[in-house]
Amino acid sequence: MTVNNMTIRIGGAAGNGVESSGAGFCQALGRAGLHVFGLPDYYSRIRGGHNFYSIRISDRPLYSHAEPVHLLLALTAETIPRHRDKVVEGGAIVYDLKQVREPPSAVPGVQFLPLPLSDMAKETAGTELARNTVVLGVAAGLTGLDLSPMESVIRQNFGRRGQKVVDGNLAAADAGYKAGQKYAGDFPFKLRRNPSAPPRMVVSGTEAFSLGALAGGCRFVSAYPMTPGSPVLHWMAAHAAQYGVVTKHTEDEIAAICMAIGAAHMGARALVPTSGGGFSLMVEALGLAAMSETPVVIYNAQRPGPSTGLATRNAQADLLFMLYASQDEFPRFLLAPGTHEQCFVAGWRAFNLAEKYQTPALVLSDHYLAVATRTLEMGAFDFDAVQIERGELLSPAELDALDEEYLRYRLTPSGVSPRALPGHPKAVYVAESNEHDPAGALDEEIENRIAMVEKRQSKLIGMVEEMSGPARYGPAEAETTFVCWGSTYGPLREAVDLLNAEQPGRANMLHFSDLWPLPLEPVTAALASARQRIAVEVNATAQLATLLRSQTGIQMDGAILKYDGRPFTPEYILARVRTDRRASKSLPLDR
Amino acid sequence: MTVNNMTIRIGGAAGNGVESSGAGFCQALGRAGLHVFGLPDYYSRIRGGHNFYSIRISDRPLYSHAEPVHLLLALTAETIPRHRDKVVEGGAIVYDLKQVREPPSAVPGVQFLPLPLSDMAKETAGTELARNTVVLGVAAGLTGLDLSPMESVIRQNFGRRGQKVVDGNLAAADAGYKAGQKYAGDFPFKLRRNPSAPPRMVVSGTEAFSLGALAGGCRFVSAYPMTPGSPVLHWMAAHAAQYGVVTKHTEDEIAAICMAIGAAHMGARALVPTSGGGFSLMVEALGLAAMSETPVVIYNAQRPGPSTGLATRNAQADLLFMLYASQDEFPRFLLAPGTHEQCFVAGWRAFNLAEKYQTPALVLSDHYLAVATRTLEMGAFDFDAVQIERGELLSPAELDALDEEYLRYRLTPSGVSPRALPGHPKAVYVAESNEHDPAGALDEEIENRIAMVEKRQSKLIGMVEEMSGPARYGPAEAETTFVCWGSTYGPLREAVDLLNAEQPGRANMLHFSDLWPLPLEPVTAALASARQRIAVEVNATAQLATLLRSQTGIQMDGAILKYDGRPFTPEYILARVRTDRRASKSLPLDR
Amino acid sequence: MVSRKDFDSPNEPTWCKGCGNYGILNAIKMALAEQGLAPHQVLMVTGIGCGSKIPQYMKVNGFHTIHGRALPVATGARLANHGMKIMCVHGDGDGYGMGLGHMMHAIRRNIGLVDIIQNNRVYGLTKGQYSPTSDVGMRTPTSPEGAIDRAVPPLGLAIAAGATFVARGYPGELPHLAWLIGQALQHDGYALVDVLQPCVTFNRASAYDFYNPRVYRLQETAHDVTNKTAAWEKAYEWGERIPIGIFYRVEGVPTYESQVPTLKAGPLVRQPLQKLRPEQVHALCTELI
Amino acid sequence: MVSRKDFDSPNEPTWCKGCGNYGILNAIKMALAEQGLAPHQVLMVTGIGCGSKIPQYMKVNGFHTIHGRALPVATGARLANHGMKIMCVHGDGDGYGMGLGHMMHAIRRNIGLVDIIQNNRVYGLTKGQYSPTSDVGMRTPTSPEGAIDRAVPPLGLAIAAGATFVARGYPGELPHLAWLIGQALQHDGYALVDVLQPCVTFNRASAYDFYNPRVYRLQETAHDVTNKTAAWEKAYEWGERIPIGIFYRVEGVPTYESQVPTLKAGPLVRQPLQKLRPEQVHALCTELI
Ligand SMILES: Cc1ncc(C[n+]2csc(CCOP(=O)(O)OP(=O)(O)O)c2C)c(N)n1
Ligand SMILES: Cc1ncc(C[n+]2csc(CCOP(=O)(O)OP(=O)(O)O)c2C)c(N)n1
Ligand code: SF4
Ligand code: SF4
Ligand SMILES: [Mg+2]
Ligand SMILES: [Mg+2]
Repeated sequence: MTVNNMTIRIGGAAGNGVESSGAGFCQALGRAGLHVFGLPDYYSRIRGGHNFYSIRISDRPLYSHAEPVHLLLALTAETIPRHRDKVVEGGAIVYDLKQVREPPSAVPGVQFLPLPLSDMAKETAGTELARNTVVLGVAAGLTGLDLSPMESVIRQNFGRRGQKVVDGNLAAADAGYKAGQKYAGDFPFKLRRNPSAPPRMVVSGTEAFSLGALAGGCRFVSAYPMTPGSPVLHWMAAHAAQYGVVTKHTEDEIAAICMAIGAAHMGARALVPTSGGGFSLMVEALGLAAMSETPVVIYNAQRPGPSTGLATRNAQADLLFMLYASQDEFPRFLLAPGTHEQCFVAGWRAFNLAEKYQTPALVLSDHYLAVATRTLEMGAFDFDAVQIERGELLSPAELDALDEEYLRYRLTPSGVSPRALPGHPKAVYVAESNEHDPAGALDEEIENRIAMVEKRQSKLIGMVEEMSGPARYGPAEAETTFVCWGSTYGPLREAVDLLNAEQPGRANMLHFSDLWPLPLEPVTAALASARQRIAVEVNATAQLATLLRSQTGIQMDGAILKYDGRPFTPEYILARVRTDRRASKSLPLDR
Repeated sequence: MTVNNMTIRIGGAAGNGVESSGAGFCQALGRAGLHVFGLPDYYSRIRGGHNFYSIRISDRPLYSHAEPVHLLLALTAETIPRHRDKVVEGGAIVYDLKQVREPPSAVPGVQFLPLPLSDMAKETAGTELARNTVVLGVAAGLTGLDLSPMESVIRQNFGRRGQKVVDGNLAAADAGYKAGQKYAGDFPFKLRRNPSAPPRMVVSGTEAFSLGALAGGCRFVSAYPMTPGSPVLHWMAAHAAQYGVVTKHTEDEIAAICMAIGAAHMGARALVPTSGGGFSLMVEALGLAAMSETPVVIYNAQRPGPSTGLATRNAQADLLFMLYASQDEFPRFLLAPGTHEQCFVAGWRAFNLAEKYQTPALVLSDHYLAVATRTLEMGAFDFDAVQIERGELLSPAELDALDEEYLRYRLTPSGVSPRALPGHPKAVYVAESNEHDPAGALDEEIENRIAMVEKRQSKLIGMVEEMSGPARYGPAEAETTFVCWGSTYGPLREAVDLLNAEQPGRANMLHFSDLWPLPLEPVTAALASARQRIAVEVNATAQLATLLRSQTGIQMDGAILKYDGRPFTPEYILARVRTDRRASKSLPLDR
Repeated sequence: MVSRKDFDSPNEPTWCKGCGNYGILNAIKMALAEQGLAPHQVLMVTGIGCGSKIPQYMKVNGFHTIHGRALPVATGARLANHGMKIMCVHGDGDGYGMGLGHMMHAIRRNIGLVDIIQNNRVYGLTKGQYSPTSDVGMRTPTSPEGAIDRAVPPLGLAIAAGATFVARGYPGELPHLAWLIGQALQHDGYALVDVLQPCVTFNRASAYDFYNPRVYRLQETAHDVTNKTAAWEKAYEWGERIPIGIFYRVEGVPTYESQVPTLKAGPLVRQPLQKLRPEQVHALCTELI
Repeated sequence: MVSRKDFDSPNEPTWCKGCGNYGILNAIKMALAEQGLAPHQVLMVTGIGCGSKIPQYMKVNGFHTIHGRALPVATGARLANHGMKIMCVHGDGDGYGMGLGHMMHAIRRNIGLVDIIQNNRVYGLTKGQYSPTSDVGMRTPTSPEGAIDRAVPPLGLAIAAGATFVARGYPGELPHLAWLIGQALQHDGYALVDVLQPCVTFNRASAYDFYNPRVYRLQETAHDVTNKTAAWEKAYEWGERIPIGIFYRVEGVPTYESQVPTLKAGPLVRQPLQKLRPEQVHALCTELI
């Protein structure tokens, strides 16, 4: 018998409520004192197709989903062939008798549990739509999980729809529970509520980032919906009235970034959440922010492309694009949080960096990080550490006391010019997209141009001081050092643990979350000390590896690249390590 | 006495006709059998400011302008202080008595020739606007140049405005000529017509590229005007009716690239000329071209930014931006012609590359190359070498004979799928921006995604075969190897000549015009064999050096960077080489 | 003879049951067959959205492009090959939001194409955000307190911009919609067909039960399709009665493509693509002397 | 008391002698002084073009942005600080070409700002290409055979889109133009002031001698500015007689910013910017349990 260490996967079609019930079950597990890692997988379509939600459950904090499935809950026939190979020995497949007409062929060691889920739903809740509630009840019954956390979630989530709906779903869960209990004896994977555990949050990367941004004083969010960036807009819109935020769903992404620039110019901390296709439309205005020295934060939850690509899937392939986007050169920050905790910090830190250096700060997330949920302790987000640092922003009192002409683009050693917000009689100025002199007047002369390029570029000297080198996970000395960025942190961390469990000292990893400007000393030191370096990235060309080589000259010894639209799993990494010690593919990858 | 080796510079305000008269004089010199290199320098304003035009003249072909001025023609007072330091010993400054009220302070060895240019213009042509014609007449008189080529240019260029204007300008030129002759004795720089030389073309990079594109079958040009890219649109519009081209001035750059994609999809060779700011708006649709595998050519004449920057000035700072633009990854060509001859070739070659590999081909020019004019022999552009290679394009007959289902995105070893143009009953298909299967149907499955990413990326294997490594100029062995790209070719070539003239074997240069995909073998070999490598680029961060290091690991030993909005001159490079043998600046340049 | 079946595709639509796009799909097939246009004679350019997937679900040349840019892609296609029928089909977010500027410019050019807007007054594919034609007050994930942008009036704008054919259809009146699309296909110039497309999933307030009792046919009234001011005023009628049909139609305004000198010689892609002839090379080089 | 002189700048305009932008510059200064608005109380957002350089030539808070995007920048500025007067000033290429979509959306939001278009019916700064309001047939570097796009009708579109204040001025009638801008500044919501700006260098056919004999003042006729249909029809009057003045004006349509819940507490940038309070943190985290 295995307790509190399993993955439950519920699968169905778009429209079956797979995602909401998966999320609800995660909540219930969190309330039961367990740790979860929840991950939806869905098609870019409103109806049909095959969606599923995986819930990995443990007593200890989880950083990643995993491939083995212990309990598969099949709302549609298609779910079974798609996932049966992932079901472990001793595992079970629960399916809806009404959907699966022909009994599926057997899988050795796997129990099949055909149940009249649709009928049970209809009988209890009055609608077949409640099948997902029934099947989660079955899961609770099979695993022996106390039903009360689930009941509390049902009461909360269905509350808005009236007592009848609540009661129906409670009955549905109960019916499922009882059915599950019948087979519990043959099912070795159990879940035990941990009553001593504190209540835990179940948080997505979207929520973590949004919370951090709000805590950091984000007061203006303009965006055009684009998966998987839009949930940040939705979160902010839902909290806008209460927390003093203005959100604007704009006519397009160009308007989104331009409105943010306008708002930031006036003094509001402004955020633009998007995905790569939307960011593509912001490239011209990104340069405007840089030239006018307007602080603005852009959040790009990456998805696979090129172009529309795979709207609801995962990639880490916009790094070099975001690093070099827009004509000519200017300093920018590039942050790529790897964990939900880092998402929170990036949320507020990006605003401080943007304002202190009066230049855009870009945050790279991705679909995986945006939608995956993890249980976190109530104190996991350090709100006390949040600072609102506005850099060289002149207060009205300082402006009152000014006894010289205010120069918006004054030349300073740091490259940062004290900033006045429009509205003060002593600081009437023009912000400029053309090259300009310190006062903001148009100026094309050679000396001025050189001074202004050097002013802007020299911000990098301060900026790089703000950046951290890669974080190492695993032993200081290891046979192989994996090099990754952003959301690959979680699966790779688990892979490192697994490798070292087999063979101590087998692997460690360097995780880059401060991508630009790169602090060369710690980066070079970390890379140089590695014995064998393998880049692990969700793209086809090893973009971080390219960046690192361009800046340090250090080349990776190999790369494990994944470009199938899905995130890494620990198991995938292990398999690649095992089949190919050098782990590089035959494609012209480094291009 | 120096014959046929000098620079004449005419300076005035915007609106004084400096540019047209400079260009006209270049034409006249070309007709006189001389070689010229002409370069306008102007502000982003319609009136006022200080514009000038430099005409370097020689018996031998010229690749660059140069700093020393032998004859300065000042239409405004401001012209004198701006350029007096550049005037060589023995040189002369002709100025308009009416504009320059106070006699300028003397420059040792330089002759000042105050003349009543405005009055002479008024008397001869009836308008002071003809001052520029008068002053060019003076130049002819001073240098001893036969007036007849100039007269023929006047007849041609003013012809449209009627005989009266022609006669007035002829009289103005003649009056200037006679005035100049009076002082010719003291002026040691002479121009002698070469009657045996064939007539030569005076060509800008814009014209060279446009000619090449037209020769290569460009039949559709959609663009939104942006300096210095729009002259290609203007050239094409002027030739459209006669040469069967459709040009469209669109509502914005997004429409420009989208119309080109639409036209290319139907089978027209489509071009989008722009500058960096306009290209910024095309980034999303660039990905569409890649994903739908639509061949399209984008021409970016770079200018300084960021943002609006310096609209009428020069930079080479969009290399990495264009290399990585748009979300996710896909193959693209990047060509950066260095000379007018290379512009012509890039014009037709880009279409072949785009069509053969069904992917975008991007051409980087810049303001300098676009506007600088050179004399070229009538046969300088090899029209015979032009090929129209459409790659795997299925003819109607081939489609008629098709006996299987047509698959637009068929998987092939080369990554290139035989292409059918819409309109044939046997090849009805959907071009897709979403990930798709070989037939073009939406497909999100893992296996398909991997196959499609690899299909697109594997085009690079063929593409790189089409690319050449850097061209070396100068001795095989040299103390210093300069590394450059695009338009820096000309000034650097002259600098190399000058250095080797002083000290044989002092320098050579590697010029990159095929920037992507990089053929690693010749690139690495060329770089590795250099003793000391110095990047020479018109940007602040050494973008080519960054690219080369990212791909080869080879680091430059230094960089001569210029980011003042002006092109290199041979003299500037020499000065930098002399003051700083390692030639790098203290800025955080490699970022 | 072309028949509706000729347009059938093996790909099953992924739209919700009851989605108005099914009706639009059928109406388009009916209209094309009626006009005798075979699948290979038509290019259907779409943007991004639920409805923009439509070329996947019928047999026709398609170009499924990017959000908001169907019209410029279609314009380029039309200029390169005006021998083919070009149709744009896209959503209200796509066409009246991100693409509104392109639409105004396409209209003033009178470029020859049919522009069908699947106007479900919501973003379908991204799951229910309010759209440019949503009602004020509509609560969605991006307007939890109710939308405060007033709706775009597409027909009024089209007429104001100089459109030469402006119509509105409704899939609940399928033969009428097919007829409208047929009329649009016959029109020489830019033809707008705004379609009141029920989205049963994200905009239930504007689904069949909202439209059914309200729509009425303009062509069954005394409406004069050549009276621009009357058409413009009609364009704003909304509420208890919602007109469908042709609002405005004027023939004889030259299309853009008919005025491009090069295209007088026929569709661009059918003109020979060959190297410059020696005398052309000579002329071009001589210009530069 | 604010005076015109308060808006003087040391920077000399780089416009051509006779350019209509001088008049616009003066009219704006006059109107602001008249309205008692000091330079620091106004933000002038411009695009790119000859005319868009205007904040360089007067003392006022300016944001010289990018081509076609003045309105979204201004909208963001307005939402962040509706305590300041926001003006957009930009060219016809900028506002009616690249920026036309943004304009339609700004109008339907009724965002509170004055939008002045320097409509010289040509691209000035890039040297004379035809613009969205150029006459058909105009020969320019991008239309050597004559333009074939019909002109954008800006006032007609604005009224059709739901604009609450629509006017046209002419720098040849300076006090009238200043008065119009003053009226626009007093208007609560989006106010369009299209200005017939002579470009003496690239559009001589539409300079003073074209406009002077043609313009007449609407407010000296029986025109009813509250009659939308009449205003819309007037918007298309062009030729021998060209109306200037207020075409349409309606008060009482709520501005966008007046309906944003957060802004009820005053301009966003004047609301305190501080860390979340413990009870807020608690509430936010509890949501996630
Ligand atoms: C540049 C860009 N921004 C955002 C998106 C995301 N997106 C896809 S469809 C859509 C809106 C769809 O609404 P609509 O056009 O009305 O079509 P519908 O789904 O309602 O048919 C959005 C915002 C995108 N694909 N591209
Ligand atoms: C994205 C972009 N495309 C093109 C340009 C080049 N450009 C600058 S101003 C201008 C047009 C100016 O016309 P208009 O807006 O009418 O202003 P005017 O100069 O007539 O006042 C253009 C095309 C640019 N700055 N940015
Ligand atoms: S979400 Fe709406 S528009 Fe999309 S398929 Fe479903 S019903 Fe149709
Ligand atoms: S070009 Fe025209 S718009 Fe520009 S400054 Fe001159 S007259 Fe004015
Ligand atoms: Mg819609
Ligand atoms: Mg203009």
